[in-house]
Amino acid sequence: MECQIYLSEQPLDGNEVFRFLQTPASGGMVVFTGTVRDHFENKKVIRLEFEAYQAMAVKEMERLAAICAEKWPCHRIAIHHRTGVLQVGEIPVIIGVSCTHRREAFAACQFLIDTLKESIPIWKKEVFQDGSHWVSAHP
Amino acid sequence: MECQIYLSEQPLDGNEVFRFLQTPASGGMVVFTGTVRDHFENKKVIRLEFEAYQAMAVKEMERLAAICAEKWPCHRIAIHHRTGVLQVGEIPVIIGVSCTHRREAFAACQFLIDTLKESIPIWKKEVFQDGSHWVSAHP
Amino acid sequence: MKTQSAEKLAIRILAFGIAKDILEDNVIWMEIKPGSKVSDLKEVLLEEFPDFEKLRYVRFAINESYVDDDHVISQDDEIAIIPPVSGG
Amino acid sequence: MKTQSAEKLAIRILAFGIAKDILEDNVIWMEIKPGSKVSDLKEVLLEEFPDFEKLRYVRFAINESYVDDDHVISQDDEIAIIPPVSGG
Repeated sequence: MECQIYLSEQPLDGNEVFRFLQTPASGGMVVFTGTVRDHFENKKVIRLEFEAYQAMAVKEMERLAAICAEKWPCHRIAIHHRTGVLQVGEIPVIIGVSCTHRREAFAACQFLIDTLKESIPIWKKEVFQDGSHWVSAHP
Repeated sequence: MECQIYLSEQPLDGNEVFRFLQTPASGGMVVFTGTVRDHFENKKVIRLEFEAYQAMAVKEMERLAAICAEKWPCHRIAIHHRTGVLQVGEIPVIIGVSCTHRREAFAACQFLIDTLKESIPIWKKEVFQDGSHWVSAHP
Repeated sequence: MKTQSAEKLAIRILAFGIAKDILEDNVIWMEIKPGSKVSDLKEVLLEEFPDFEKLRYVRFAINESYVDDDHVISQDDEIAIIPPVSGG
Repeated sequence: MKTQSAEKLAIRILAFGIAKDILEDNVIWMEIKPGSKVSDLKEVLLEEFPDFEKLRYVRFAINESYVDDDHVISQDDEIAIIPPVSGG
């Protein structure tokens, strides 16, 4: 398994993820792309601000890819995450997996994004017209 | 829901799928890409030949997108399928879905590719060094 | 007095994939009795081309939609044999 | 005779997200007794900054890895408070 981990303020490139994932043995590739939505619980979102514990986040993303590859036979795993200020429609995260079969690729991709959201030290602040909040901080 | 259905001999374009899927309300996009694998049950694949009942296949793909949109709240659905002769590494199918939330997008995308493989009148012949067969024709 | 054959409908059947290989053509003509159902057509076809028995299934489409066995065939229908599909 | 404070370790703690807002800084210094565990640090922190009680959870990382409550803190450790994450 090869993995490609990015965490930076630069815009993410879905094409690069796609090119990285392709191998002659991979029959199925699944790519999840998150985008900044224009609303949250009926409130209009102005922008998002992402902050990361950079060194730890990269380490945890590498660990996450390794755990995923133990659960499913993945050929390639890409985890690209952006930090800084993002406008509506911009892309904070792209996760891609290639496997021999599609079922494994779907399961692995879903596991990666679910677990990323639970365990990677990255924080997102939603900014509304009348204030802001750190997402998921409170019960 | 808007859908984009392609069925042609032209190479598929993942970027076009991606651009089509993006809407400001869509927090999650899932794209499945199938590629021609280099082997099938330990036999080396030389190329694949796809044949379609063109008019019916397009109709059935439109119907499939509509059924999917009834099951999950999809913003956009793209189903792109290629016909003709494909070499190893080429892309016969790209399916993409955008939804407000990722879980719906994963479920819808998986439903689309699973059902496409069961019901759309497209046939694939695998060509090996020593012969060929129509995939899944026999029990 | 009408002949038996004058009472029959000549229908054109499209074939794809392995069905094309079994029929050795991508279109065949058959004669069926007026009022024949898809199940009747299937029976005649399996009799004449027993290789269809070996397939996982044989479905039929009429006018570009799947039909059930009890669908009654009309002269102007676009009929197609749909052997097991394998897109994607 | 040593003073009490001489026996303490001065540790530097990184803060991110809402933890940074609660502490009003992205790094704070604290003094802990040698042999203190993460649980001891957590207790002191919650006492001084009760707003942490309102969070879904507070975890700690040492040297860029998550640690359990019974992890013993060393002087040179890079310690970070990890409030509920929300990447993706």
